Amino acid sequence: MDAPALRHGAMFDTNELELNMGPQHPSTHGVLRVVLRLDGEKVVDADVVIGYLHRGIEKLSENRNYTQIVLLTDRMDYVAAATNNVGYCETVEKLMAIEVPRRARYVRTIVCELQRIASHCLWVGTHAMDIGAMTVFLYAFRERELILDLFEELCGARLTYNSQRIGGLPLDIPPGWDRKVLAFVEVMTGKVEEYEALLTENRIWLERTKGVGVIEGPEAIALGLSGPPLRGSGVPRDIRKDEPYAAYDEMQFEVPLGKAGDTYDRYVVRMEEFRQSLRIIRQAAEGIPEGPVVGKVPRLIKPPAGETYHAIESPKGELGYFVVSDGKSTNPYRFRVRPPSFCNLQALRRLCRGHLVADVVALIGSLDVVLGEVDR
Amino acid sequence: MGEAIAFYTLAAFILGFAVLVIATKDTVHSVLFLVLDFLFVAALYVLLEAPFLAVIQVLVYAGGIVVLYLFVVMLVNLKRPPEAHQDPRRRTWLGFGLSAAILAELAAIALYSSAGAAPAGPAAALPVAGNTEQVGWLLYTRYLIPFEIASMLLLVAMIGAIVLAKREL
Amino acid sequence: MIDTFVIPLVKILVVLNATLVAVSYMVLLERKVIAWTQSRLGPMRVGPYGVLQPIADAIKLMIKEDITPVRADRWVFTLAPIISMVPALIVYAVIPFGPTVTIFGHAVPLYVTDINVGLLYIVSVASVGVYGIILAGYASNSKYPLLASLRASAQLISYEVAVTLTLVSVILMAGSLSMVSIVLAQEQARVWYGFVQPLAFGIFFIGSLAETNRAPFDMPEAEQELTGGFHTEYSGMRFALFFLAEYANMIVVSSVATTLFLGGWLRPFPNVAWLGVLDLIPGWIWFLVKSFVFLYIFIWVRATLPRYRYDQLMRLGWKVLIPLAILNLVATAIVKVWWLA
Amino acid sequence: MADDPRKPEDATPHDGDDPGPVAPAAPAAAAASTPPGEVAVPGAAAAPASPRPPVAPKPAAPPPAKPAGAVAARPPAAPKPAAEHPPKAAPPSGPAEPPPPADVPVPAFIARLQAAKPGAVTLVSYFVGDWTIVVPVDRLHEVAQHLRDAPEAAFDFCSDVTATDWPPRAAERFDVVYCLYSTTHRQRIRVKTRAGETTPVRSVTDLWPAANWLEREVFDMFGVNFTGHPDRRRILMPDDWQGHPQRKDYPLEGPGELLLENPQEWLKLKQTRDEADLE
Repeated sequence: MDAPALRHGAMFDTNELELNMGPQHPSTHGVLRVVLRLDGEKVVDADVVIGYLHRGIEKLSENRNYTQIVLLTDRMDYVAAATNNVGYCETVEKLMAIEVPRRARYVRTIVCELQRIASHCLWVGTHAMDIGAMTVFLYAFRERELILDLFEELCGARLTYNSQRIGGLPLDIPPGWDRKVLAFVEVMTGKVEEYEALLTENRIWLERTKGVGVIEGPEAIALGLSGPPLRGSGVPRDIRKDEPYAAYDEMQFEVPLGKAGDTYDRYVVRMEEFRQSLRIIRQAAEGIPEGPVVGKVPRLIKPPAGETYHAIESPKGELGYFVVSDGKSTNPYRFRVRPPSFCNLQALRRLCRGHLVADVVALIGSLDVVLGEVDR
Repeated sequence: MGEAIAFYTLAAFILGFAVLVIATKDTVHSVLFLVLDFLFVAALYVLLEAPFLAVIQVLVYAGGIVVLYLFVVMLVNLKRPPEAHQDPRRRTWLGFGLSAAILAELAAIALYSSAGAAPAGPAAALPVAGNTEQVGWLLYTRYLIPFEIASMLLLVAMIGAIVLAKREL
Repeated sequence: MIDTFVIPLVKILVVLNATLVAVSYMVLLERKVIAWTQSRLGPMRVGPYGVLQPIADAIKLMIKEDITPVRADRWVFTLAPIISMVPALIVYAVIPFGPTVTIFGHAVPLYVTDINVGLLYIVSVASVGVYGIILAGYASNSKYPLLASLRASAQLISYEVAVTLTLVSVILMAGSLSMVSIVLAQEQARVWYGFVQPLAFGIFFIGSLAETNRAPFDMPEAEQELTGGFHTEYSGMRFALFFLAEYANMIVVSSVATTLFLGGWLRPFPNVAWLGVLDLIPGWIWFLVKSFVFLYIFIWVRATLPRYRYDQLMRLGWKVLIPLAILNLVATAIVKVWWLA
Repeated sequence: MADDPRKPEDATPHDGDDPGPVAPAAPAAAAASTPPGEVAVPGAAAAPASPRPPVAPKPAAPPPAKPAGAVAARPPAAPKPAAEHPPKAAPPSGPAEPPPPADVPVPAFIARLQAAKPGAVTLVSYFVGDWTIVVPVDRLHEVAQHLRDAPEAAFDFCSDVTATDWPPRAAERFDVVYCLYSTTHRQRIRVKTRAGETTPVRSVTDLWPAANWLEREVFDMFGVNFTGHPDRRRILMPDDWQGHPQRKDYPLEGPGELLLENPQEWLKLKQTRDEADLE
């Protein structure tokens, strides 16, 4: 990592500048550090350095019992905590073969999709802010606030929800909550148009995002991209469709796809996901069945010996949990998270090359990483 | 009287800064002194009641060209290690010889101009009044050909610079 | 004595102080307007509706610790904010805020001076202002400011060309470089030049956004990319000087735009006789209102648009604005020589 | 919430034998001290759920060349299903890898793999819907390539690479797990291999660039010795970190916690360490 030695004799000896972007930088979304090697403003190479937020959640989880881990999962992707909860609980349910009641599955679907919208709100705000459009940020946060209010009513917290239990929900939904969710859907539908009015057709936005960080479908797959970045490259892969969980098999929705695989397509895909999520929420909230919210769960959660990998579609991509139980203890023997942000961030180096410094922040934004999840 | 004081003060500053331009070690400081030098030259023009020239001096030289100098200085790595100053190819005597020649030339010019007749009066017969108009008139009538040649030269230099700088065309 | 010394001195004092106050309230205006755009309130705590916020800001900036990085070029580092502030202030000398008025029996023109190369003076002084930014970036001895100052110098030089070319079109129309004469020429022509030179006006507007480093061309200080750009390492009063210089430049640009394209202190539609009632409002109020509108658009643009990328900005300048400005200039010259003569 | 707060810390079998903040420089020795028995205990009941003969019944698998012997050679682990009573007794020596039940057909791509690479699959396991194959470490890359390129497998997406540490299996304590997914056939498989601390595991980064960071993490957390990796640095932990935190014998308390709770003790420890450094 040392600076290139001075080359004598070259008349125009332009320096290859090494620029440390982060870990304190307004656009690296937390504590990401990107060591850029620049030729002028052109990025020659980018070394992505992570680990500044590493809290050892996996190790920690191996020393907590299964119920306590729900709370740790909140702390990974803290802008989509409920999705993490759902993914984890479903993994343990799969391991223990617990049947989750339909009502709980419906609520989980609503929660996941609300969380997707909240996460995308934060993404569209910060992504636009990185590219310099600051108004969208506040608009998006205004709507995210509504979602946080809904969550607060559901589980009493606004950021780290701890909203799921193995086997179902901790509590039934508050009376009238589903109607509030439907009211929110109405509000949000118009607001998505508002964001799009500010960005989608904006000439500057198009110039800043079109053709930036192009990644073709096969390469995106090989690089392990998932979620909107993968779909932006035109790969029809959505775990909600392919391996349905919660109540997604009963929902009607489409999987938006991009064509070119550039920053703009990733943007368009997420904007369309807003609408699809609203559609799912409407169906789920209108169709919440009556019944219990917790399945038959033993008092002591002690899964049989075995291991399983279960993935769900988090707002960022494939969020997988790999849990190994030794059948003897109430703690998982091994708890592993496959964090979508981590795997998506890996592509940053490939995406950055040949682009300008200004594009690096756009690309970080288009990957939508949350460092809490990258580092765990 | 006041004019003379002003002139000599300005001249002293101009010369002082000119010396500093070549005397400072830091390239950026050197360029900065060059800017100051240009600004004082502009003040000299003001003293000569040629505000147009003064403004153009600031705009083109201080504002434009030296910015490009700075650009180059900051982009190109000039911070060579000290031993680079001991350049074996340095021809000290050649430098002295050239300096002496230029000094002699300057002295000759000074002698000639002081000894010769007073220069012809300013172009009094210009059909336009006003500083700007006079400059324009002279440029496009009497000095048209030098002006055009100068602009051609600049164009050639520009194209040459682009060709040199651009790695792939 | 009074006419040669006292009145100019008073005028200089008034203009300087008014500028400084205007600049600090410009900051408040910007914060408020952007807040309203974003459905927020903006500063509300200091004074009713936050009207005393600029004063609080000034105090805060003055009593903040003034840090000079250890490895900075100390002299240049201190000089840079001054270099950027002074040109921004001395430009006001030639801006005609209103026609000649009579105060206590003295005929007082509402401008500090009227020199016959006024417009060129503004352009040349503004071009010196670039040094503040370049040197700040260089002297900080830090990578982000260096990148920013390279961006800044390239950007300012390129856009100066386009802007100056549009000014030349106006000079051709007015036949003078003096700011006052340009306003008077518009009065004589009974039309604002903004209407006869819409293209020049447009190019001037875009170019002036770039020259003042305002969004969407605020690359030299792009917070999200270069963490504040050339003033990353500055704090306290020296940072405040940069800040003030930026806003002072905005006011200069809008004053120039008002003078050149919006008829200066003239009322709207000077060619429509029955709107003569509007003449009851003094000229300087018209001037301020027009400048304010221009400034408001500056802020509005900032709240709305994303940021250009550096190479796109250069492309826009060199491949679109400058050719258009040259075309406009040639067309103006042709019309002036063959049509009107 | 309050499911069982009674015994949250009961079964952390390893924290007894780790003396505080000593960096786990030589965990092999520590691990070797408590081997409850190698995996090859053929008589033990296989899976806790369904004891059945170790030779997995071949349901409708097309190729007859299924190496039944290989499957039989390594019966599913978990040799002590009756481990409820003494939870502290012994750390588990391996994961439960139940063979597929009779009514679940082995997917075609596994059968085809077994046919194409005889002996490369030592175990096929099926548990709660997940298929797992175990391959010897030296054939891992070959199998991975087959799985990626064979048309009926087409596992073009490497979901995850991770590992599990089973200290009692001294020679091959790590299960390195590759979670693969096929975007064309929408199927998943887990490929597992067993590696010791120094066993070279050939990196699959050339097959799936996605594995780059994932393998780095496994290296960082477990110290698995990946070879052929283009950029084998630590990823989450600082570059100069000692030890591999996800190993089971990694101390749960380090100087950090000790410093907070008992500064005196920490100081003493630090001094002894510094002295050790001096020597």
